[in-house]
Amino acid sequence: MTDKSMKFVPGQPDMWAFVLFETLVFTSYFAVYLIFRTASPQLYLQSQAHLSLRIGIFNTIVLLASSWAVARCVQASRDGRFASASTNAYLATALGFVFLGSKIFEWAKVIRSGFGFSTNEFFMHYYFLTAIHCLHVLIGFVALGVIIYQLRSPARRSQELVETGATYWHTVDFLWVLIFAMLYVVR
Amino acid sequence: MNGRRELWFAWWTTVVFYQLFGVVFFVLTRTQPPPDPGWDASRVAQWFHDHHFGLLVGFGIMFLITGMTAPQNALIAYSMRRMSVSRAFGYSYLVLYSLSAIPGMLLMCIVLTVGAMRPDRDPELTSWLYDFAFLSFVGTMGVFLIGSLVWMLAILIDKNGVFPKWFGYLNLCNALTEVVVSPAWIFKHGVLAWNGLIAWWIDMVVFGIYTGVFLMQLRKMIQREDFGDGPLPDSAPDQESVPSTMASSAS
Amino acid sequence: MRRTNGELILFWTLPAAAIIWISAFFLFPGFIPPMSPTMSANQVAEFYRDPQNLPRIRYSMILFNWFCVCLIPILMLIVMQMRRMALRTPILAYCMLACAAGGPVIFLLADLFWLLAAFRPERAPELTQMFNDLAWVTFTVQVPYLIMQSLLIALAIYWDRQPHKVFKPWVAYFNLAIAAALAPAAFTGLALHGVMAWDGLLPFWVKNIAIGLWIIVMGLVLGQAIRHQRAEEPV
Amino acid sequence: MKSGVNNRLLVVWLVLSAITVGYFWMDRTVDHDGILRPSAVVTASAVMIALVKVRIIFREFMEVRKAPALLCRLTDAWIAIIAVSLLGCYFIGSAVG
Repeated sequence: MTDKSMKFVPGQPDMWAFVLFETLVFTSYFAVYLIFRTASPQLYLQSQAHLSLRIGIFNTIVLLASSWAVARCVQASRDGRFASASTNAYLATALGFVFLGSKIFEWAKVIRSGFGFSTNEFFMHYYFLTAIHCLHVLIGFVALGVIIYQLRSPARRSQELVETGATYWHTVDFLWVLIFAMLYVVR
Repeated sequence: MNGRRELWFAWWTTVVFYQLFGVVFFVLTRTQPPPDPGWDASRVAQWFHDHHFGLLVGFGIMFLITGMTAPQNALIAYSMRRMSVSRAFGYSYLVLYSLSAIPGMLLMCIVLTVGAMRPDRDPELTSWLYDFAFLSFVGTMGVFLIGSLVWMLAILIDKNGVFPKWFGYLNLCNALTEVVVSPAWIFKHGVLAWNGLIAWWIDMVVFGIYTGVFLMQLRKMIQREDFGDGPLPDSAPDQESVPSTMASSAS
Repeated sequence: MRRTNGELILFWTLPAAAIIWISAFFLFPGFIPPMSPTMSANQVAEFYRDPQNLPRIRYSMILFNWFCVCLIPILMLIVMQMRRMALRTPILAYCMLACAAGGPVIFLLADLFWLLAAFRPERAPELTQMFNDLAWVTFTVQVPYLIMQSLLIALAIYWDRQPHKVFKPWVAYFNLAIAAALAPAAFTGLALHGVMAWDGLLPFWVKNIAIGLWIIVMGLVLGQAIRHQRAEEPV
Repeated sequence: MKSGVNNRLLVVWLVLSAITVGYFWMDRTVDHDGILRPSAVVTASAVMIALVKVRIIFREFMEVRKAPALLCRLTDAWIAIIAVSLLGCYFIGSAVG
């Protein structure tokens, strides 16, 4: 393998600019959340107790698996194994939908327990962060769609676009890792 | 024949407009950063009282100059015309953003002018005008959201290299702020209210960066423009040596 | 026989629309003379409750609601003429397009406020007064796009360097003068009486006469330009 | 060789998942008798563990490992920025409140 000697930026460098910018925006959301959290720790702790850590961990692992599938897809496509790449892209999409479904299930559960968007500050942050992340997941499906579209025809198959879409999808993943820590674990 | 000066006209009008916009909204009328949505009617009436002349003079200036948004929209539409994408993109953007100025800005100017004109109005009504003004201003989202996405899509699929792709992705960041601001319709207090840390301050920083960047990018585009329809050259052509088709009847 | 492109049909809608605009203008009881901003809430409510006034308010504003956007096809014909000018880019034409959407829509908003005020005149007088204020302020400050349009036309004529200009140079100066005449109306919020009030000399008389004059003069030169275009172009 | 690469990814995913499950244990250690209490240690570790996971995702999944030094440094700098802002906000907020 020549990977060791050849240095390259995966995908369009432009997408990396987006990733870094969007990460900063999310960091500012988290910072605001933490500042307000420290102002009324009991309210946040008691509200947080109504979230299920199990569902959170399940969601995280599903999304990590989806990311893993995309990483496999990129490597397969680079090695010219396009069938395997496609399979992994579909797998990633399917896991993305599992995440989405479990997210909707969790929202429904929390709403049924009587906690809405405007119930209190914690749930405001909870719904805001999960919803804006969910929007990123939906946009991520477009990115995965681009990957699948690229892989389908031999005439297209731009490795750069495949990697660009993958970079976006991993961003969705690591943003969730941070959101998960913020909402479910932080004390 | 100097086509570039037509583009520079649009660019400079845009720059001057944003300067004046900043002066009017941040200095004269003090409507940015926005006052508190949680105030009761008498506090709102007090706010109108305190900013009486600032509001009337400031928005008078806005009524005079809002037309200057047209060259900005025209220039951005032109940037899409220069791309390898269908004309439909530029026209969509032109219509969306021309439309957006009325609910997204002028309505606020009109309603706050009405509020400031009669200090003796019943504070309950004044308070309704206050809500109307600020919610129409921050809560007009779809036109900007879809407009940014149209521009983003055009940049991403363009083959003429009019803008770098990262700028296309930055449009997505700007579009997302229009989603983030939507809870302003629900909350009267806290970080998601119309003056909140997230819904106003963070969004404003993103919008500020976006505006600064798109002005610079448009400037670069005008410098590189060769009035052809192929890929845009990297550096500015010395002369407009390319034969003009539109103006051939002129000389 | 030349092919019908429909521009003349659009052009001749202007006199028809103008007749409707003028009739609606005189039908509305609040224009001649213009309602004063110093009227008390009760006086405003009385004005809307008056059985003599109410139908005239409603019918005139319904007419405006139908026909105020008739200006848009005329503006589009001006855009078509701008595309014939010796300009390198379509940017000024795009600017005109952007303005064309704005102007009539602001008037449409004012129209809605008037109709709302007249819908339930039995409402509390303060509410009727507020809608009346919204209508009058919107109607008076509807100038931004009209000013920009005039300036754009002037600029386009100035840049139209060719032997047979589409519009004569005096049209540019005329448009500059109109833009200047419209400008004071933007500041009507500052005064409830005097020349700057919404029923005053500058924001009401000068502004509205300027708009009327602009429509008449631009209508005439536009007709002329279209005639020249048809004479020049091969059948 | 190829399967070697894919095995590496599998190991990465297993490590990430294992760390995630570790949160269970962390969550249990703070509460006694069902009383919830704030804990700076848990907060700091949660943030740091999340950032370790983010860095692994950057390095392995996003292939920053093979990217030019500039991108490596940028992503590391970003992780530092996130750590400083989050922990800073939490501790300054706690100290003030």
